[in-house]
Amino acid sequence: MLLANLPALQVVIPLVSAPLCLLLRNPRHAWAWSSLVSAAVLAVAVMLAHRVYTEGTISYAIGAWATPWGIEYRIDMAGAMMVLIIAAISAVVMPYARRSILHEIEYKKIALFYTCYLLCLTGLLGIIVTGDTFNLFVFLEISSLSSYVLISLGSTRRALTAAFQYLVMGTIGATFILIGVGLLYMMTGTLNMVDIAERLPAVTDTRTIRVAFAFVTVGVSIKLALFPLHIWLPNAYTFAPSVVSAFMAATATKAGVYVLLRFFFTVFGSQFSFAAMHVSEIFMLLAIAAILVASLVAVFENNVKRMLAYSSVAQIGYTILGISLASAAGVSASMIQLFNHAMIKGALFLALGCVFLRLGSVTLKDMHGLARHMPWTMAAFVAGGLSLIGVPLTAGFISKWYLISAALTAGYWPLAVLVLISSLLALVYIWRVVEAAYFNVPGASMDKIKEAPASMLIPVWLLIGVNLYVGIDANLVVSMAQQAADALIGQVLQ
Amino acid sequence: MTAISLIPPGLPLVLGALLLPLCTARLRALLVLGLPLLVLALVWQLPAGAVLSIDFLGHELAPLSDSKLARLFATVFAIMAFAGGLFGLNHMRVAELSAAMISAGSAIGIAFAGDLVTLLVFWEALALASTLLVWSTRTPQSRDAGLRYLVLHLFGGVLLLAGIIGQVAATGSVAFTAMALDSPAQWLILAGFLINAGAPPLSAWLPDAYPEASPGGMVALSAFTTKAAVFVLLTGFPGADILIAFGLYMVFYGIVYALLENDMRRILAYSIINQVGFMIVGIGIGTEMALNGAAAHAFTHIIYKALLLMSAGSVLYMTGKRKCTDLGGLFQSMPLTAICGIIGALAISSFPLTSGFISKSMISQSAADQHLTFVWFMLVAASAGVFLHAGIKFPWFVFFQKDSGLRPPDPPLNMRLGMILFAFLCIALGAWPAPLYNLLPYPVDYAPYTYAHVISMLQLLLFSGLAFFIMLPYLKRTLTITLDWDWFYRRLLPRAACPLVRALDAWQRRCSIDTLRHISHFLGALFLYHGPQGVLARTWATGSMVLWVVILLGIYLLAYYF
Amino acid sequence: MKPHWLVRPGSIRLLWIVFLCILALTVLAGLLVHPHAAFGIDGSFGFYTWFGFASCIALIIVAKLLALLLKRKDTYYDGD
Amino acid sequence: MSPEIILLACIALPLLAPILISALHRWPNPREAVTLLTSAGLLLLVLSLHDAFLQGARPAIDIAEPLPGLAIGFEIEPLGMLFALLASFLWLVTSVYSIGYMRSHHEWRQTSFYSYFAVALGSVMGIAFAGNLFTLFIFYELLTLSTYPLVTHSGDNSAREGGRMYLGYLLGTSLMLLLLALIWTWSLTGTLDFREGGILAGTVSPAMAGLLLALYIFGIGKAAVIPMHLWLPAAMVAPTPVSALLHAVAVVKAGVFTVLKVTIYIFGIDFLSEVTATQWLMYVAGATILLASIVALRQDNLKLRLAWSTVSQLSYIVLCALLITPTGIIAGSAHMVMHGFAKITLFFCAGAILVMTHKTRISELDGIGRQMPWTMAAFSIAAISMIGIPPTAGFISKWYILLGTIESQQLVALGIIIISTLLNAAYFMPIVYAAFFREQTTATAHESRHNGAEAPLTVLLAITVTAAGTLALFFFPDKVLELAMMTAGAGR
Repeated sequence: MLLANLPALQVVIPLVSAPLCLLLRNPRHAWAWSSLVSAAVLAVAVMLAHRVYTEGTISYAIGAWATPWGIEYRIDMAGAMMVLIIAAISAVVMPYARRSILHEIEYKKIALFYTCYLLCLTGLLGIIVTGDTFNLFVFLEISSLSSYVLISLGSTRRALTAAFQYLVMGTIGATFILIGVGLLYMMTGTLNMVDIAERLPAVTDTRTIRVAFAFVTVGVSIKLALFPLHIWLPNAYTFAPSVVSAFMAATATKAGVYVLLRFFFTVFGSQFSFAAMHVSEIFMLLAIAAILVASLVAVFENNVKRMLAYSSVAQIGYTILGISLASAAGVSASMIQLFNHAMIKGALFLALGCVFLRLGSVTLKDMHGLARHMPWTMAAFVAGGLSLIGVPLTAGFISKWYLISAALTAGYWPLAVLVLISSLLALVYIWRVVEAAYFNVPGASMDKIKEAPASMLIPVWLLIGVNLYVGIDANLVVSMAQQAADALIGQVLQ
Repeated sequence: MTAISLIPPGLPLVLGALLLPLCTARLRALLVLGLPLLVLALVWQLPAGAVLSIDFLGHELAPLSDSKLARLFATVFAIMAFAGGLFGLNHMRVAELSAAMISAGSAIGIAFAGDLVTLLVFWEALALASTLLVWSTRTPQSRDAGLRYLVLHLFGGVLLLAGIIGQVAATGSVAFTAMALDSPAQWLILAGFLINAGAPPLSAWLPDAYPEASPGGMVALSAFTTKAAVFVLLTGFPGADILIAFGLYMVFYGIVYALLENDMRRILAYSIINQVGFMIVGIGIGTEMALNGAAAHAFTHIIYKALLLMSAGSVLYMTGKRKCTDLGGLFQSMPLTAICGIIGALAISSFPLTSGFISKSMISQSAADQHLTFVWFMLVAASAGVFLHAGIKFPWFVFFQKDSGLRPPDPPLNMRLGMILFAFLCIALGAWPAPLYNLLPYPVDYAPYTYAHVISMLQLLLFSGLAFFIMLPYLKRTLTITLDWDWFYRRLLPRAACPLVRALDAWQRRCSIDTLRHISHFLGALFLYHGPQGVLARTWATGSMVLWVVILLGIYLLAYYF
Repeated sequence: MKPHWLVRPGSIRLLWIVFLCILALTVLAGLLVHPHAAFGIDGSFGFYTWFGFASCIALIIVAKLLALLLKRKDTYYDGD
Repeated sequence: MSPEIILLACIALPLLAPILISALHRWPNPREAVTLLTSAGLLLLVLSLHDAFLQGARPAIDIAEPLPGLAIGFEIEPLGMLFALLASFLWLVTSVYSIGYMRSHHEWRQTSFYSYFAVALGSVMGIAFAGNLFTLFIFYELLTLSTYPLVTHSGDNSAREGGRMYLGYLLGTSLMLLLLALIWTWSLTGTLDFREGGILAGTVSPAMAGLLLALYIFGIGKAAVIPMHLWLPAAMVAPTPVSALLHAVAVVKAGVFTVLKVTIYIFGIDFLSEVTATQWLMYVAGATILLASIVALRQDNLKLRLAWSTVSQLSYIVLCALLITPTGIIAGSAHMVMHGFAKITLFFCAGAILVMTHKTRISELDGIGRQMPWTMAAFSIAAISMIGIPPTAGFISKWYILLGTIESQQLVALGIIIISTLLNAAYFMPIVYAAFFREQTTATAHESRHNGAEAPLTVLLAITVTAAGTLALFFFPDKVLELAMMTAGAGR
């Protein structure tokens, strides 16, 4: 019974438990409760992934209504992998959150924070598991609305404007998606993805479908912060509480990418998306611009958090680049990149959260000589940074390896060079932090700085550990990603 | 007995030389004088045809390979080491004495080298030791000349090495035997040999470097490098026609440049090239008599040229002056030096009863025997020219001509003894040629003292003398030098390379740590757009973001039409 | 102090006379030689006398001509 | 112990030593003892491995497989054996030298110095024994990272600038070009294993193979082929032992070692002989030889002159590799060793001079041979070896280099070697001259009296060993050549 309802549980558990946090009021209790929920969500996700891994795609009808009328939850390998990423990051972030949130957020609002956090988690998971376009829109809105709140809880006033800007952009994006979904419904009479896909070929050549495609693509592009629609992201990440930055960087944009993949491959089909709509070319250009511009901005950025935010924009570029290759190798490279980047950015933002906790600032010049006082934190940052650069024996190397070999196989060797150039840029911006923290003389105010508490360090190192492990043995991730890519592309071929 | 007999004779000199700096003055004198005699003994106790072989890089080397020619050269090198040591004992620095001994040892090593690798090893050692000899005066001029000397000889050495390797690659054998000049590798070997012989166009190193050495240093230098080259040419390229051309050029080059020269020891340096030219012509002719002549002439030349240089060195040592324009009239206070110098001058001019007479005439005789008309006439003319530039010019300008007013005494005892020894040898070899003739590689069927030969030689030389005195006004010394092929690498190449080197300098400076700064200029441009205040990093107004959304939507919609 | 015997003008004149006599003697001695010439001309009377003299003059002239072209002050290379 | 265990121990020992070294932070003598013991232990391990190797053992072991077909594994082949022998022997010598140098120079942060040094050597062992290109690449990067703190040891601005240059060039080239080449190779062949005869034959056209080869040659920045050479002079801000072992031997030899490995085991000689691009790359190497020599000629800073000379000498090896003949491989392999001994001696001497007199410029070295005869005698021997004059090690490799160029009829290469010999002499011999034949100026004479005479004993000991090695390798080159010839055999 439990096993059969796993897809539903995945979403229902956090959804139901979210209001409870608000009732608990006491931050400590709220935290304990959310941690428990996160753990449970992870457990469900692991079981779910295991089932998909062994049995293949799961289709689940909510309330046992049959598909055309009811809502279908559909989880294939790609979905399972995403669920796993989101749940894992959430479970890792939670132990960390207690100290960090206590430090960064007004005492009164902490319970509210955990509520929104769980809602956001719900939304993200829902986006992944659902097989219904309108349902997808709903979950997207849940996650978005809760994340506006989460960001606005940031400790400075600028968090509010950042959240507001994100809200405007997010709403436009959501609206676009809704318009697209609506148009699709108009033409096909169904909201279920698989059904739409089945009925679409009959009406492919209509202008409506094309407009629907354009709206959906642009809408999702805003959500996943594809250049040049990324402008909301740096501010949102910079001014959000550390935990939120880490969680969102690791999950929210990934969910966006997943939505994109769903629409491109499952709904519209790759034939239409890539051949008729020239999405490949446009995406490739945008990805290149994202990678170069964002990396360069990151190079010059003095606020490390903001630097990481821009780096995220560049990394999203990698993911999109993989998709734009429109090949199984490319898509699986993107999936690997999704996973690895979640681990990398999660770890880096968390490490930075430790710095913020002790230092109250994350600008380069305040971090001079920091490594002597916070050796573990900075070591984690360096390890994560190396992974971001793509140094061998780290997860980042694996994703870069696959991305480049996908580009080479597809015959786009300039893309391979581009990826390498941008890892060089990553080297530069990471190295600026390293130089500041390791090779500069600390100021006098530094003397009182202590190492971050273990409750925060352990999650950081857990993620770093995953990074290093994947660097040494990537077989599981790679095979999952390849299956995921097969699942996405395979559906089209049916 | 075999154990002793198979010691390569050059080795004690080389090893002894390395010990020299650690010795007291007395022991040092003993080594300097005793070791050459030991070497002489070692040479002559070798069982005939002895060969010592060792393995190297998979090749069978023969660092000791006995032959008549080897013994001849080893003998004269050892004698030279002894007399040179004696002459230099009072004024040569310790390192200089060591270097001289290493030169001698290396030259002897070359003489006994049965394979090309051993040859090369000693060849390079000789070049290095000679460089040290040049440097030992520690003047800026000797530094530069020594450096040029070294670079040129390393050039010769690496040509030789390349040739040897080519030869080995082609034949699989490292043996040093006569070669037929039928492969590029052998040409390279020949080129390497000829550079050391002072052949054109790279001959200027000799008058450039040798006169910068100390008095004793130049005596040592004059003996080994060029004569080792003569030895290897004798062994490797007997009868190679091209050598005749090289030799003739050297013969006249030496005369003409010596005539124009003002520095007394540079005059003698040019005359080394001139004399080696005779030997090389002999090697080029290649008959048994010619080869005998070349070998014998090398033997006698080492002795009389050393004598001449000892005489000139004594003058330099006592007066500190080296230019003919500063010298003159020294016969009055340095009679012994003058007499020894004149004996050397007569010997180099092949006057009857001197050593030059019995050796050089073999070469011209063989040219006559082979009916090489042009060669013969040239050699005879050159013989006259030798008397002109070395036989008369050197003693005349140093010891006679005008009175410079200098009245130094004869040099110290050891230097006088050195000169006396070699003066004696010059006369002795000239008067009794038989012992030398017995040492020559081929049986000698030649009688130098025929009436006709003596008379014709006297006629030739004395009328040359007449010409000298008649033309004396035209031979007045001036403070000049004469440009040589070395102009190309001393003046043209540096001047031509200057822009290149300057460009390289600039390039390297630009590329060094400043690069970072240059890159940062580029980054500055990037910074304008990407820096925290740049348009790409600024927080945009919400309106402009929305504008982008619209633009992108438009693009997607347009994309469908293309 | 008296100049050395060799540098007195009188003795120099004497030396020249002796030298010229010797030259004459060597030329005359050539009459007693039975030439076995290798090339013909070298067997002719007084061949070595004129040939030696002429080659020396020629060499000096060649040297002088060359000097016109190649002679430089002996400080020529000092700047290098 | 089985050879596999020894093999792993060779890599693990120096990588783990820093733990003990850091623990003994407060006790310099035991700390240095650890360094000495580790280096001696490593040498013993490598020697025993060498014995086993010569008896036919070919230990191979994979420790992880991050990606299917892409393993981290180790394996012994002759060239790696040779490199490991060279590096481990010279590490021992350098350790002895460092102790004298660091103490008499009163260097700071000695603990971290010895720690990073050990890690660097561990990486070198990893490179030497790497079983595939991927493993090699990992240790190659690790070597860069572990030597960065050594380069910036002094911590001042010039050190930091030099360090940035160092890191920028080495990481930049390896991440941009080498990695690209690696992935390209992998996508062509599905493997990065080192195989006798290469793996690329038949998978790519000769024209593309030429491009790939260029990526490798320029991507291996440690081989310092123009224009990827500037990090090497920049790295001279490091303390002398670092310049000596790492920037004359370990790091740069890791570069040319990789070049050799790639040509032999990735491309394979037979396949490469169809690739015309080797000609052009060879000319680039030749240009590097000449240009770097000319630049060296103009350097007044002794270490910089040595660094530029290293740039030039490295390209000898690259050129040898590009001759694509067995003899060329023998020449390149042998030159790795021969040049290593001579160049480390030169750097040791430069360091000894610095310690005793605080002089870094050649123009200040007048008469230094009188004060430090032993040091400068060693310097002269090494200089002679650099020129390639017998009886020194340099002659042996020069023999094979010339043999290689002549056999393959590469006349341009031959000419380059010949000219470079002269340039070598022109930039080394004036130093010898100044040391022995010039008089000390009064100012320096006063200073030297102030500083005592010869270098400290440990420093002299190290100098003597390497100089003696330079001579000994001329007379007994057999061990080196045996491995070099085995390598050449593997290339077929």
